[in-house]
Amino acid sequence: MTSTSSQALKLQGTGRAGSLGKGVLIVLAAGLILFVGLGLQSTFWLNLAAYTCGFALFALSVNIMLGGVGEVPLGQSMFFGIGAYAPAVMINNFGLPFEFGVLVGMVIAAAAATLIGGVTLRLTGAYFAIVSWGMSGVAMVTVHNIEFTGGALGLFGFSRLAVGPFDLSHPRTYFFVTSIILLLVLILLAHIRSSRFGHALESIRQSRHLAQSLGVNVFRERLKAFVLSAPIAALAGSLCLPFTQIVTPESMSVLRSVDALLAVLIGGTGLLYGPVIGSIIFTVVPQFLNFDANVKVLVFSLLIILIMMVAPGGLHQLIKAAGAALRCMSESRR
Amino acid sequence: MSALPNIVTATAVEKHYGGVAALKRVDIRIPEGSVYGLIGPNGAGKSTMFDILCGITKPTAGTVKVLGMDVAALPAHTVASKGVGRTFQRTAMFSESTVEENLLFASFSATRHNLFHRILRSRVWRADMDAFREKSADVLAICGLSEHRHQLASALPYGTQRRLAVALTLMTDPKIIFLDEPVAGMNETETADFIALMRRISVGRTIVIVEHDMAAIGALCDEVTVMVDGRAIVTDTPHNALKHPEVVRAYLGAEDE
Amino acid sequence: MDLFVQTIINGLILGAGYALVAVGLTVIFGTLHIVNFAHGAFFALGAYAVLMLQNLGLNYLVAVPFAVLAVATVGYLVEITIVRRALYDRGEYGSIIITFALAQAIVAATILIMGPDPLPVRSPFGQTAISLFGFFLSAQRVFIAATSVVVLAAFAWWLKYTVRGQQILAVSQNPKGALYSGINVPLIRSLSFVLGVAAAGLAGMLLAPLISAFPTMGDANVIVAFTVVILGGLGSISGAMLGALVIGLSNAFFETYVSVSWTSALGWVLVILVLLFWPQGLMGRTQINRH
Amino acid sequence: MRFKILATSVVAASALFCGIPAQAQEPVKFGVVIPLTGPTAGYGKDCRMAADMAVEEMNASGILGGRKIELMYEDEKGTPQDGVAAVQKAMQNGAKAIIAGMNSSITLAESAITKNKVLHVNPGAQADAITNQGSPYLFQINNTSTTNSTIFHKYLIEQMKPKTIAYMGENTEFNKAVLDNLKKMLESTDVKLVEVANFEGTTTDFTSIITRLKAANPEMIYVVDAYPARTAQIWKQIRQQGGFPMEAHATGTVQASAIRPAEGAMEGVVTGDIFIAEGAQGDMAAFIEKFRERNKEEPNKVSLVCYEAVKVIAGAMDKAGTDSDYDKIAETLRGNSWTTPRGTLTFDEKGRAKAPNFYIHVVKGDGVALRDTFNVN
Repeated sequence: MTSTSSQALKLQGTGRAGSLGKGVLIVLAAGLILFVGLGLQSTFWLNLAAYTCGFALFALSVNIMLGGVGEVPLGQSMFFGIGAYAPAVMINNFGLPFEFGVLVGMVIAAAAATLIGGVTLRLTGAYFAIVSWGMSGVAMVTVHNIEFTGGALGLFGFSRLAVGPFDLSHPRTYFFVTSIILLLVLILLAHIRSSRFGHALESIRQSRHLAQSLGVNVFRERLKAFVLSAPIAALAGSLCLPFTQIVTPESMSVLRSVDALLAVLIGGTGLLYGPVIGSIIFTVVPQFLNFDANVKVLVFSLLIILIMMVAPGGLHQLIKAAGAALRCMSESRR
Repeated sequence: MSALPNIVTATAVEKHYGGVAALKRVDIRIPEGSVYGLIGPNGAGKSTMFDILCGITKPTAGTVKVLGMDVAALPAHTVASKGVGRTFQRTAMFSESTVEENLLFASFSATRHNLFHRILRSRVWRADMDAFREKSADVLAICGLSEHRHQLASALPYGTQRRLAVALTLMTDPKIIFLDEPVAGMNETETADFIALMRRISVGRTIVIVEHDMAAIGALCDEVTVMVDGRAIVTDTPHNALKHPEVVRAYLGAEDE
Repeated sequence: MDLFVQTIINGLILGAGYALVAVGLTVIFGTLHIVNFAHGAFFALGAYAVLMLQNLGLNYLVAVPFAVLAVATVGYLVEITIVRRALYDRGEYGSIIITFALAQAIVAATILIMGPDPLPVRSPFGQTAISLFGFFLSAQRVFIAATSVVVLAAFAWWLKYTVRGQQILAVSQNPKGALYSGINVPLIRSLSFVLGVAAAGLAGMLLAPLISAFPTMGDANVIVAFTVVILGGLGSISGAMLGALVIGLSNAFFETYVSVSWTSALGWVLVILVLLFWPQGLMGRTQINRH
Repeated sequence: MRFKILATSVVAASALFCGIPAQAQEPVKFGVVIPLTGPTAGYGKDCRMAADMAVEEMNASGILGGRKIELMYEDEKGTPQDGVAAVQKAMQNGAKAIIAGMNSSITLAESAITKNKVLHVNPGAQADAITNQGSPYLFQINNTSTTNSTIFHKYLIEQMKPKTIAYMGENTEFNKAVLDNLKKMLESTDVKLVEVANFEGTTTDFTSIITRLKAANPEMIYVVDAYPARTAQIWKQIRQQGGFPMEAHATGTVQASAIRPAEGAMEGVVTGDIFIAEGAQGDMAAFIEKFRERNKEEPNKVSLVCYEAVKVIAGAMDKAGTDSDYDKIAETLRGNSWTTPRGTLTFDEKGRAKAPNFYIHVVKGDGVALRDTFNVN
């Protein structure tokens, strides 16, 4: 989006500093996870923190398309819903374990993305955004009308939500599992960004024609990005299940994608962990604004408009600008 | 010169936009290793022909063979990855990234590592990175961009940006490079630098230039084709071609006898 | 047989209503390249504007023009403060988020001021129905269809034959080119935004007597408007009209003869099918983007 | 496991330590999780007015040894995850009881959080699945959709005697339960269900659906929609197509917020509910009068069930003498009958309230008139 994306694209591996910087970041992140996981005592905040990690994962999958390829995936909530429905159907209808359901969800999401991407990725800009919204609309109606997905009531009452020995109904474990998965996906995405595939996406985002003239198969790389983002969105859907306790057609609604878009744009699309910052702001801040609900929505929406007007690159750009301003003030005083 | 096999053969190429015939049965032969110019007044169909030759636009009729490939049938990125380099007039580079990152993007078809190689830092990935470091150093040196390596492309002066565009095509080891009005908008020193660059990179390569600047054409091209009103009128050395009566009339309007 | 004819009538009348909602959307996208997710909120504002004027004692038919003016003013204020500063020549997804947040803000404000419950909007045609050769026509729907045809025809004529209209078309095709040829682009842009918003408001106040005024009344109508606009070709007004009739008729036939619960998916399926064969929509311009 | 033991012992110790002496001053907090924004914000408004009124009455009467009751409102925003977050937040902030339940899907998600942890009273949601989960501390004030539908459908079939019925409803769990119940009850009769139309929530016009139902010219039309704005639109469009000989609407969903925007189009439509203002005497008349005077609005079923939820919880806590021993409170709730505006309320083993009677309404003017009364048990 802005010059921030080039800093984020440090040449890992070629320079010593590159991998050292990343190593510090990982240690920092692990420390943060331990601090929050052990520090928080209340079940509400632990569960909300775990849900925020799940939501951040979904925001990361949205940013693969938004920051990565420059397209607005309004229909990404369909994959989120697939990720939520797959384990629910496996547990309630077939008595299979939660972990199996999560994997099935990711596989179905990837397959669906290949089919749908093949169709929608020929479009771009507003056309792609609105048609992918349409896809999630059709998916929502389908799930609404099918019997084994529980119709309008949805699926609920899950006997066991656990990953191996880790029981996700226990808040602290739930937080550690989701935060560690989020960290692993972040590391994966960092590697992707600095791989041949990641560079191809960045070149396509900046100029499709120039990338094509340098031998990049634009359609195939965009499809690979779309098929990569789908299972991550599905994984996020599965990880949000222990929090919501129920899967309803609304999990596929475009409103979920827009929530994630807001989080990504607040955090900043250029920065790899921008969506994580945005998700924290998006789910945690409203908990503190405790005046009338409608006033809260009004204030929060106007805040988003203000942020987007002042810093289209998101808060990340604002922080950097503030940092730069501080630096030049200190210099001018010297 | 003509003994060498032709690297580009376009036969009876036509292109219609709606009713308008932009190109009328154009034939072009470009011998390997030559520096070839495509000139003509505005609206002569140069740019259309240029786009067809490098596979970006598909002709309405006729065949185009570049490096033995039927360019019209293949997708643009395949043509590009098989040794056909090209620069654009307007979007010459990836403006949000540094010069080094621009070259990294351009090395896409030359590298082979996939995601797992990258994660495991495997041999394949390290080989790609070493090859890239070596190649990028050479290309930067040739194009005189070494000291700009870590600068943002958008911060470079115009002339340097044009040289970066050439550097990008060089990263794909092209056997033939198409240059779309490369010296347009350059001052004298920048043009002189650019011509020197062209001379350096034309060794062992074929170069096709679409250009208005007759000085650059004269200095660089072994052979030119002059196009007027969608037809190729003459193909000769720059000096002779410009003396051709029809060319003079097209450029300078009717000669008052 | 008469069920068949009645369904055609239902479809055409429905389509006329959709056209009015959709044209506002396509004008804003066509000229400003902004995807206006706040369209539904302005649709609701129109309904509440006519309601407030009615509470002041104005008759419905008298209140409509004033209400359109009110919504246009709100649109102009929004254009100056937010749209002009943030949205022009910026990537499309900037507009998606800002207009969506704007929609949320307007709906929340409406709930705070007018309360959440649906409020009746009385219209002289509200309840009466006309039967023509045994076929049923709701008076309000006929009024909507008539207004829609008149307004859209006048608008199309204005675009074609007046200077301002031509300037709007020029700006929609090439804002820079228009600027260099002396067109006051900022004025045209705010004019287009205000026109788009006013059309949404007008649609809202015409449909309000049927669906009554409630804060989230815009949502369902905007979804239909998007399908209509994409089907017809983003930015083409005649495309929006054609798209509206196609969706109106297909919804009516599908609901009457096939199944009711899958109708809302029908709109999207149509859009996806059309885009596969005509990426620019039925009437849209193929975007030739010179690199 | 180690964390779990540590956590519970700490909580127990602190409760014990400050249990008795602090009991007198520390206010008892109830978490009220209702829709304050979004399309069903109207229900939230009606519930809040009644709950506030009930708390004022409770605090004035010196119940719970003079400890003040305090209501914490949280917005469920009409989605399961926001409902769950709101309930968890209320429990986190020390709510001793949770009043949550307008939409069945959301209530189901919330009941999974409150199960075996806190007293949860669902005032409005009707899906049978909620109380079928067998959660010991979960109670439901409103009848289940099966109870209401069985009575209402019996009345439609036996009293109004239509030969053919056309059914039209929004595709929700509430509608599915009502439709299944209707089909089951029609099996043993010669009444035929000639047309069924389940429309989506995003439908913007009903002309063609109603045309289709008219084409089958049924004797009765039965509309099932719990959403006021759409109910008004449907009945206006039915009126415009000349209406049907017999007209009925789902029970428990027809309030002034739907009748008023319908501008008279619902006149004469038959429906029913566990509450009616007309002809109310004794406690019910007092409740209605007090509600009108305090809130300047007509009370409806939503305000009634929220009012009763607060009164019943306070009463049970007072009688059981504790605000956190939920086994004792649940036992007290099931063991006693509770006087509420509707007369005496008792809870069965599944926690479902048995209201004494069910009223058949007919829409008249801006409200509903009483046509018949059924005794439930």
